[in-house]
Amino acid sequence: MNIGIVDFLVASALLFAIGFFGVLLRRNTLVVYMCLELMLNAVNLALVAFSRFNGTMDGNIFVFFIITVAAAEVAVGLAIIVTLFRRRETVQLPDLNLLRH
Amino acid sequence: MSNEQLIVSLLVVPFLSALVIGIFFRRRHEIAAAVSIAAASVVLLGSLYLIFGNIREEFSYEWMTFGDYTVSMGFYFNDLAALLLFVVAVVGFLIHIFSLGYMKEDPGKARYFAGLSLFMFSMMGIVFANNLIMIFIFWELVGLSSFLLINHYYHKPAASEAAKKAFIVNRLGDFGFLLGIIWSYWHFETLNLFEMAALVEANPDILHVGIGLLLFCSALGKSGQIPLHVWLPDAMEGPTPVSALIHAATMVAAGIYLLCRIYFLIPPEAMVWIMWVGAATAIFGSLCAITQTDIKKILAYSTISQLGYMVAAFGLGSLVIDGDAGTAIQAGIGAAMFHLVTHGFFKALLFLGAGSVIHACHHEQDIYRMGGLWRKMPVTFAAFTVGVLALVGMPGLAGFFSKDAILYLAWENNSALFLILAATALLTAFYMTRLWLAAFFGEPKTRASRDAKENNWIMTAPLVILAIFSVVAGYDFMHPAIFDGIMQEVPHAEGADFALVAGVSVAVLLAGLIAGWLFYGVGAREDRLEKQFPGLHGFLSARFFFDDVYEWYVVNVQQRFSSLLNFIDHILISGLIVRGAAGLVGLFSLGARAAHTGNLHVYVYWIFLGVVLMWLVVKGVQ
Amino acid sequence: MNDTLSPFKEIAASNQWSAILPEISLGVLALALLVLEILFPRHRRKLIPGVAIFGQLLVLFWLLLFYRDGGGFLGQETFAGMLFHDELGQAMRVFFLLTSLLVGYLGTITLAGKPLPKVEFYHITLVVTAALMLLAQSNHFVMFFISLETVTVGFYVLVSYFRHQSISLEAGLKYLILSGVSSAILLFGIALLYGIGGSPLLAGASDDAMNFGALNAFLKNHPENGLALIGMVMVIAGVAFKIAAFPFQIWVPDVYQGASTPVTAFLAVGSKAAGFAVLLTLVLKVFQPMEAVLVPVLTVLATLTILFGNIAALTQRNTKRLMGLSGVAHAGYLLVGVIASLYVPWAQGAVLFYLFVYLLASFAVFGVMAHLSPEDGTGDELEDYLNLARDRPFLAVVLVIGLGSLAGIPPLAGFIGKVLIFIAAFQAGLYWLLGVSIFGVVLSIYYYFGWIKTAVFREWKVAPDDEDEQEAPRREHREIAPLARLILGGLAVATVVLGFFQGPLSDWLGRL
Amino acid sequence: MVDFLFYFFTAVTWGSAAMVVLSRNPVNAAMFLIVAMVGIAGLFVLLSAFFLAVLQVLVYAGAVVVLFLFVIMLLDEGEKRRIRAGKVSSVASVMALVLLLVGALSVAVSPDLVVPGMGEARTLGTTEPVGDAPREYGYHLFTAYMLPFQVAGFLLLVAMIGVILLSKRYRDESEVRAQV
Amino acid sequence: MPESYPFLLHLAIFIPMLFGTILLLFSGSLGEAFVRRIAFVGFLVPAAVALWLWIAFSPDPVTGYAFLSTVPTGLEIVDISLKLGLNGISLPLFVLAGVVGFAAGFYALVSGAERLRQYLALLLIMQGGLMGVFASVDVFFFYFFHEIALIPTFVMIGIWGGRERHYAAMKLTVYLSLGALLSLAGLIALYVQSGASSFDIISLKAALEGESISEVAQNYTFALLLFGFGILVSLWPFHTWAALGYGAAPTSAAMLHAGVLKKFGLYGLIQIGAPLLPQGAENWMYFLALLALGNVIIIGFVTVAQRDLKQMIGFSSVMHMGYCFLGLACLSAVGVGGAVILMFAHGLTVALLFLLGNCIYRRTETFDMREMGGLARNTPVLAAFFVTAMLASIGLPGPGLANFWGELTVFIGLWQYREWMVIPAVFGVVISAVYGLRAVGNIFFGEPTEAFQSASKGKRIPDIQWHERTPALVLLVVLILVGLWPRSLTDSIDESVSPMYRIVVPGEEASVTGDDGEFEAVSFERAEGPVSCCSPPKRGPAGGL
Repeated sequence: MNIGIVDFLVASALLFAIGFFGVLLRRNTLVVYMCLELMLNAVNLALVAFSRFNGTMDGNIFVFFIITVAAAEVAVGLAIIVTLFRRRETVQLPDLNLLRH
Repeated sequence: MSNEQLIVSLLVVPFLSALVIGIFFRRRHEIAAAVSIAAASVVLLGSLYLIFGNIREEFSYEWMTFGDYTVSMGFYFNDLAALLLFVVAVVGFLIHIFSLGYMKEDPGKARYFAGLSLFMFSMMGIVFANNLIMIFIFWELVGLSSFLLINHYYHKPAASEAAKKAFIVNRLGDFGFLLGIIWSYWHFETLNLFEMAALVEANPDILHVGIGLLLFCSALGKSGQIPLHVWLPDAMEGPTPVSALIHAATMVAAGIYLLCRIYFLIPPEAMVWIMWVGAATAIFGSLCAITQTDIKKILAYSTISQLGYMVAAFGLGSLVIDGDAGTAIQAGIGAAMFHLVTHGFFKALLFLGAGSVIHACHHEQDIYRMGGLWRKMPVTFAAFTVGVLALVGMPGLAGFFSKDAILYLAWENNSALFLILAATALLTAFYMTRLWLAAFFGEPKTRASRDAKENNWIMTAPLVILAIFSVVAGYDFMHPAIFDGIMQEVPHAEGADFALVAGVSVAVLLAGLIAGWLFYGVGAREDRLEKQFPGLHGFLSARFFFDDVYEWYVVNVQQRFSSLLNFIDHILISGLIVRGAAGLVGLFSLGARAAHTGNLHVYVYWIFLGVVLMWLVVKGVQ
Repeated sequence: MNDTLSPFKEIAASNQWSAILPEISLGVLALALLVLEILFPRHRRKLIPGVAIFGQLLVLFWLLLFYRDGGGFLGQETFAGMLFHDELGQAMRVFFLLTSLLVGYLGTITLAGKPLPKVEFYHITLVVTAALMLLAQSNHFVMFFISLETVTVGFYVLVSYFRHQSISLEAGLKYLILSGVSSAILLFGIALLYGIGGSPLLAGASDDAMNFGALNAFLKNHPENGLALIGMVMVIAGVAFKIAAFPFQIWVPDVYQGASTPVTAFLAVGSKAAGFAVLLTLVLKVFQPMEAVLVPVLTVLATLTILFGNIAALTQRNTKRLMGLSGVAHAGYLLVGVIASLYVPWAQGAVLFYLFVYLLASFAVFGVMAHLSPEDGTGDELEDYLNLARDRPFLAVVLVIGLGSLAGIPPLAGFIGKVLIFIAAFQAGLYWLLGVSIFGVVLSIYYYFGWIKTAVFREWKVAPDDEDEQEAPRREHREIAPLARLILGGLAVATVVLGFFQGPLSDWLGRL
Repeated sequence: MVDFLFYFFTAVTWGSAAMVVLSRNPVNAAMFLIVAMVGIAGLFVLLSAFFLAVLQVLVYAGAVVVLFLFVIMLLDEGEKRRIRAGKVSSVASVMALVLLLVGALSVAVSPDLVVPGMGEARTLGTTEPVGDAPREYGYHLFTAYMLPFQVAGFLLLVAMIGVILLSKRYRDESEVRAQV
Repeated sequence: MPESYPFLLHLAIFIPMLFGTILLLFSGSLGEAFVRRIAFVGFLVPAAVALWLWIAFSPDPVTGYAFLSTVPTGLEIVDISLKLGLNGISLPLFVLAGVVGFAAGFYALVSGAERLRQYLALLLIMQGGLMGVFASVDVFFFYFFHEIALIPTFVMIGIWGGRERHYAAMKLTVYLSLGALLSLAGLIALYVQSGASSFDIISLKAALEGESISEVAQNYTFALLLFGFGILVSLWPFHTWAALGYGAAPTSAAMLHAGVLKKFGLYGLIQIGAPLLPQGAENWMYFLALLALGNVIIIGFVTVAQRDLKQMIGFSSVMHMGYCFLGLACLSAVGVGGAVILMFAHGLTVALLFLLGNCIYRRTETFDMREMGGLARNTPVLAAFFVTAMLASIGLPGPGLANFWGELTVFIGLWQYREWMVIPAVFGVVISAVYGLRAVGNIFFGEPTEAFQSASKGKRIPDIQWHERTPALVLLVVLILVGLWPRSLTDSIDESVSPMYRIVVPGEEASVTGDDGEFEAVSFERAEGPVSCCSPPKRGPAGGL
């Protein structure tokens, strides 16, 4: 029972870092998007932890909202990706270079 | 009409005349001439009334004020002014009349007369002005009228060039003049001649050599002293009456007048410089005159030489060791002004005579293409002869008296100068003989000179009148008490001195005449000097390379310098710096554009690094 | 049970719905559109955009005439501190309504004749607008986040709305991922702030740490707290993404270019203004105690934003990207105003004024663009503006006025906006930023006038020695609808009039 | 026990998160994502946020990731077209990761940043969990968070309409296609 | 009706703007004759108002301004309001703007430019802005109107311009915007630091009389104003936009810009910069004077090298701005007064030169002076006009007396400031004579060149025509009027300048009184009545010679 806020914060921060790393590294749009979800989850973790240790509910409620929003975003995002795939036959980010300079 | 009003109207009438002609009578040549001559007559009559009515005035109107600095339109009419006014009014009137004949056929007659009126206006301004700024204004205005009149035959490139040269060289002189005026203003707190004189009188130490020399620059330019004389011979491109009026009798003499008017501002040290410049100009002018073949150019160089005489005379005033300085300067002024008056008459006469000849010979100006004219144009010949004799200083004629006064002054003060002036006198006699013999004697060498015939009375009458003046102007009765302010100062040699000076004078005169007669002979067809002493002739006809130096300066220095600056302006400032800076920013811009690679990952890096950057700033601040 | 509930009842009592009547009416209107689409027979559906626009107009007039005092809630918190109503919020409500009206209008032009659903466009626009209004008034991070995300999700859809075009979808995807990253960063920042601000171990900590007021009170006690600093940086970074401040501006050109003109305009004006409204609130009401680090951070951002935006725009040939990059530069000037508002109270008013004139000018330009490039993805290059003044003088005049105002040329309103910002900056002692801004404005003159030059110059007279200039063929003449003339003309006139006479807007300046 | 569970869930989460990033096959990545989500749910449980833990599993693992899987299957890009990160890009992202880790750890570990005593004084053992009955959420959502809740409803509506808009095929789609 | 004078000021500003806007908006539906008529009225009103106010000018002794009026515009929060009025410094420039505007407008009316309506509309807007610049007492509006006037220039150059017009327009605009913005920063600095929190010059002055700005701040602020305004006035080396821009600009625009708008910067420095920041001005003036000498000498020589008539006029205008700067550098009533007169005179002259230059171009179809020659034979009156204008420009105290007054006064002031500077400054007069006369000679005198003869194809080249003559005469008449009677302007200038700038009594600087004071005791007693003749100084104060 000695786990404190710092430990959760480390867990969350590292998760955030891994997620960001994934966004930077991966070329597949879908995987990149998954990594984004990882980052959001890291935030959720931090919020829940803070909520617990601060003794207020707001963090938890916020997480509730974030999950809602994330779900909505994923839906829209995947719709865009699917539509784009229908047109371009690819989901690889480097292929998406019509817009530049 | 009060005297003040009269003086102002003498100034305004010619101006109105010029204006009216310019606006209304550009194509009505006869009316234009009439208007201009009417103005000249008004000036003549008014002037005579002023001069002989013994009216002397000083008054001024405020023109412009800034703080303590005021410019006024001031008039100051004294004996000195009266003397010059006399010359200007009389010669001016006569030349107006002469022009009527000379310019009869000219298509630009109206323009010509407008120019004459403008000139009369400007000259009146110089005569009357009571402060240096007003003098300067009219100084530039005579320059302008001179420019316009020289440029009368504007379609001739030479005339156009000459006018330009005259104006610019005069501006060079005025550059010094203006500096002198500005300096004087801060030095004396005023530019009013009257007040400055009082200041100098109260405290003679306040004089400054620099101011004196800068003010002398005015005369340097207008009176064609070395090294700014180059414009005067070229100015002969203008109509001959103009040469007579402006470039012989009045405007060029105005430099002398100005010196005399501001003599109290010029300290003795400056006088010495002035004297030597004058002497150098005198001998230089006469040397150059020897090789010229253009009748007007000979006269022009002669004018330069005579102006040098006057300037030297003015400068000589400084050298009287014994006796107080004031008187000495007065003597110089007296001598210079005296010569100015006599020279004004006989040089105007000579030019008009030359004009008469040129007119008769259908604008032939080369003396070796004339000849035998004495028979065909007796009146002109007679008058011209009087002029020549007056110029060379034949005893009994006007030139003799005035030249003697100067020679005497030189004799008294500086023997070296005396020698130079005497030599000048000899050369004068020499080249005038050459001109006289070549133009009027021998056989006519061209068809034009063969067909020449005497001009009508409109042109000969002024000649005769001027000839009379050239004879009598040296005598005392011509100078009643009203001119005493000047004429009393003219040095008169007495006794042994008189004998000596007069003797030398006559001797050099005779020597010159005889040498000329013998050397050139009667009715020469070509220049003997050129044939026998080509080296000497070449040297003299190069006119001491002054023109070449100027030419070289303009082409090789000024033009190249401005081209260089233009290049720098375009390439360095406009090109390298301004366009370069724009180009540099453009490069950055291309770089910034290239940063938008279209690759999403790169964009995520941007965001990531953005946060890092912000955090670094936070850390940096803490 | 009653005891447990009584505080909740109290809180629930603060849910004053009448305080957000404008937002509610927009939301209802949005829903009504969907209902109407079902109810209306096919041939009547064309009327729906009209209904949307007309409804918004009604709301706007009602807002201006009867709701000027915010329903009496000005200066109050409602919804348990979720919202705070002030003059800024009131002004932003009007601002967003105007934006949405104009976007809706541009939408009618762009959507005309395209086989795309129309009602949904208005529906989303309306919801986004309502969310923008709430965003500008939010006083709590949860409210802030939710309205922000509503806006963002709405924009995902709007940007990729023209799904028959690859670039539209590509833009949508890019916006989606980058916005997601920035949202995650923002959220993490909020989490940290919540964690530290609500920590019971620290003095001044609050039960309601996500409330702006409470957080501010906490930060006053701990302005140097490291965790709070990180949180602040991450939150500001998230907002900087919305306002497109350097280096978070990188998405702007691509997304602007890919999106269709009305959406681009919405992004450029609405989203950016919302970001600034939020930034003002955050800077002044939340992070103000951290001034010592906040100002340098914002100064660096503003400097780089101005420089980068202007420099990158210099050689840009695509008008949408140009507008995007120049919008970046404008964000920089606005940032200067935001920083100044820390020291000079009325600088908020200056920022607001600037936003309004930016709205007018931007929509003037985007309006012209919408008329010129109904086929999206084409007609957006500078070359497409050649001879505009000859062929369509009306559009050219509007364009010139809009661009001139953006460039800050008197007598157009943009100039007044810039001057007010500059004066505020000087009063605040931001000399460096002032210098950078001036440099930026000079650069901006180049590309704005370059555009004007392209549209206006190449015509009429052909110098005989310039043989390369030949008269281009006239573009086909397309009638501009009277309504379009009215709206574009109105924008131009307003831009000019506001340059001379700022009375109506300076009202707000005084009140802020 | 709790400590062990914490370490376990953390390890699971990190590990599967790392596999999400590193696994080549998107399907594998999605599967690992589910594991990561469940790990996080476990951590939620440790934090006594049972409702959220359930939500996490239901929404994320149950809905979101499944959606991902659907899409991956739908697109079936498979091995056809797979661009791997280039050398430069890999190095850069690894460097970024290092930076991120340093940052993350410095956030969490540095005594400067964390209030002294925070770690020791308040642990799972010493603090009371806040109320986590679903009813608590209800109270909050319908009182203080009423407005965000409503807005979230609109958000979902917009998202729904957006998805329909983007995915629906129109009759004249082919015509539109031809235009580009 | 003195009460209505402020109204006249508004009329002078807004009538042209209004008419211009009308022409711009309804250009399609207005008849040509009506357009001309309305434009004529638009140009006439400011000129008439300017002349009327010139006559009626009598400033309030406290503020130094006449015809003051204030209209609020809604920016009370920073205390900006449309405050109009004229003082002795702005009056000449207001008159200048009216006169040159009328001439330029008249010429444009009959110039036969394509798209005449738009051209006139832009000119009218520019004209309104110009009137506003010099009538503004509020610093903000002073700047505001300047920009209003500047932008039409850009468009006019771009559309109706000559060679290189696109580049010239862009360069001019970017460069001038840079200058304008720098000066705007300076004005804002002045506003903030003065403590008056007002843009009203009168309040600024009042505030600074009580407590002036610290010297360091003055230095920075003045530097901003100096370089900002300096760019606008083509101070060397920030001049490169000028000749290029004027070379490309259509005639009327060049007339208005070079003649009037360019004076904005100098006016700003004279009216606002130097009086309100005396210390800063003092510290910067030496540097300014050196740059101004660069204008005079370097640009003087560059002008000599020009072959293109329009470029030459443009460069000569740059050069003459150097004199105005030199006058300002003195910071004395004399120097500044001279600068104001010179601005006035130069404005008229350069407008005249551009006008006549275009008349020449229409006859020769070239601006290259090497290809011209002998034009005077066909066009004597044009030649007379051009010679007059050129001579006025080079400071001849002849027909264009007004320029001379300015230059002379500047020189007088300059001597007191730095004696050595007078030498190069006066030398500039010689340089200007060189290029001026060379141009006159090349164009009008000598034989017609072959190129020219072939260009005219034996046609008779018409002399200056009424529509060219009228504007030229308008300009010339005012120029000569002021030249002959400078007090018509200098009295009011003096009235404004003297309280703002120090008045140097000559004796203070001259070495005369340095040694002993007794010299001052000398009093000049003028003899009453006719001065006795012929006496050297010792015989009486009349000084015989």
